[in-house]
Amino acid sequence: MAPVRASKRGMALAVLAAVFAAAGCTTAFEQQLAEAELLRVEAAAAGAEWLQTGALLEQARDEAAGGDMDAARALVDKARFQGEAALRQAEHEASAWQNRVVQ
Amino acid sequence: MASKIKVKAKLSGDLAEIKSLMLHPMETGSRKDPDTGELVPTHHITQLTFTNNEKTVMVANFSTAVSKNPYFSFSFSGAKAGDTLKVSWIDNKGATDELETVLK
Amino acid sequence: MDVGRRLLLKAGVAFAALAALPRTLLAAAWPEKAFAATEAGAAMSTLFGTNQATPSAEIKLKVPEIAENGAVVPVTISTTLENVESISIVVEHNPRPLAASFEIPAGTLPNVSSRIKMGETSDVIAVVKTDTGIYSTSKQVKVTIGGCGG
Amino acid sequence: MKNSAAMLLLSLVPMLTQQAAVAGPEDDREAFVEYFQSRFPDVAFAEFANGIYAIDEDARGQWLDIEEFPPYEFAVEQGETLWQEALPDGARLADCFGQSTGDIRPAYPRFDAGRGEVVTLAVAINDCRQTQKLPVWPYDSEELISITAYLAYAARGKPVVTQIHADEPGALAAYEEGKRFYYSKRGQLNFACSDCHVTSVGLHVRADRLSPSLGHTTHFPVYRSKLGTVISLHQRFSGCVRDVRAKPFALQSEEFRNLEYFLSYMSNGLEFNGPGARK
Repeated sequence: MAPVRASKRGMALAVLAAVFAAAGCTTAFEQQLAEAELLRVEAAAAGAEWLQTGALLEQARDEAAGGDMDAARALVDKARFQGEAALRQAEHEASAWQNRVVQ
Repeated sequence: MASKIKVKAKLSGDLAEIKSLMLHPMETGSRKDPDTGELVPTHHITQLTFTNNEKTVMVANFSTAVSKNPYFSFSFSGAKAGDTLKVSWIDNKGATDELETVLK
Repeated sequence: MDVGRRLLLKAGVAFAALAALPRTLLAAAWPEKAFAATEAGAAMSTLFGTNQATPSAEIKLKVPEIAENGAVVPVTISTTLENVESISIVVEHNPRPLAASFEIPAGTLPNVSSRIKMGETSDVIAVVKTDTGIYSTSKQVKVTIGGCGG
Repeated sequence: MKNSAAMLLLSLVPMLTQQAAVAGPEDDREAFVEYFQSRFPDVAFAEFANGIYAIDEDARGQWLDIEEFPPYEFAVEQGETLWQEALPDGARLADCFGQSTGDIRPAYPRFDAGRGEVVTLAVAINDCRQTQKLPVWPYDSEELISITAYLAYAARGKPVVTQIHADEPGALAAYEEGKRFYYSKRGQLNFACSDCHVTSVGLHVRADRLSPSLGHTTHFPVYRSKLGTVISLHQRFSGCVRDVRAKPFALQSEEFRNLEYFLSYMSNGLEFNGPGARK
């Protein structure tokens, strides 16, 4: 499984690069958005993405496009928190699941 | 697609036990389409009729409160092998379906 | 255990699909007004001319105590009353309380089963009309809101 | 003497390791069965094929009423029609499968050593479509699900016999992946499958009682009264994952196929009784 994980991570970095390139990486918001997106992709690669992270980022983009940067940033923060939490969860579960196996 | 009515009949002596199931959405008119957000119009079977050799043995009047894909069962006496049982329904849009079966 | 397996026994009745033919018999008109009534009493008055039904222990109403799913509540009604003309199902707290009404010609047993929808916890009333009057019995069915359903 | 004993021991080593490869799943399964039997001592083993209705009397009565004439019979009928249907070149779906109709469902999920992955019945049907140069069916399509309903019906009463061959390390790895998935917490609610369906089995989540995992795979596909349609096991997986607020995997994804492999193995010895009816 390890090679698969690694290639997914590689893909994640490629996606991030693409996001930065597309965004031109000019504003702080765009960078925050890209980071939150990377966390989401990493969590997905670990098979641990939460249900609404993608939608939060989508909404954040919409709010930013509509000019409401406060709302956009709040949504990015939420998505970022979810991405981090999902990754922590996956890390913890890498061994913790074994304690639940019916003996 | 086969008929949208299914019937099972069990004959014991002159007693026929009839079970029926039909495919129908039975829309109440108060459900929203998840895609469009608009109310789905009322669409339901109003009357389900059973005849045995042309004699009416049951008329079931339904509201929208009968479950989707309605089930209905009942029994009648005076039946014998070879009788022709006919099931038919009509809905509030005027659509109909019908099924004939021979008791055995 | 065997309940599942006997379901589709092919020995029963051979049935054939017919093309939709014009309907021949329509015993009585669909009681539109009674079905439109928004209160149980009004539905009964419209259907029977009275909303007074005599409680009867001779009517057996089988419903679940707690509906697994309010969209599919199995209901079975049977009675030992004689000369039954119709059996109706009334769900007191449904927006349109009259759920179904079955006309019982002579020779047909006063014993029917169906599945109905219930919006919330409510009394379900089985109403039996005979040549001597209107009789009923009722039972409460609890309807809860579920989430998973595995 | 000593020497030959050592030789004998040495010669046993490969055998022992080979056995260990299958002893793992079998030990898991025995512990799994024992757990549910001790939680529900009054429920006979065979009854676990009936899911929640093995342990909930009031719900069971309603289920039996539905089973009097279950709406999935339309799907079984449609599935049979599609199964028998002659294709333009005269071939039939059945031609892809060597077994008699009733033996097809029990042959899946299986580990395909050549492909190095778990093949489920739905995947095998679509593979067949491809060899017949026909477009594959989406995994949530009425056609595909109704065929699985028909094949499930044809297999009623046959035992679940999920195989993990000792000489296929990939099979054990797939099983272990499924097991890891089953016991791993995921989603915003931080639940593992086992949290609900092992630890809290029989308890209520809002108005729902949690069904035992022993027997989870025997009765699919199932007619859901709530939806008015027949759904696949993977659609149910997807629903559960969504319920714990994690992003669901695709139907027939590797994750879900491995999970199906693990859960099917846990249900070995029960009888197939699909399609089922659920609220």
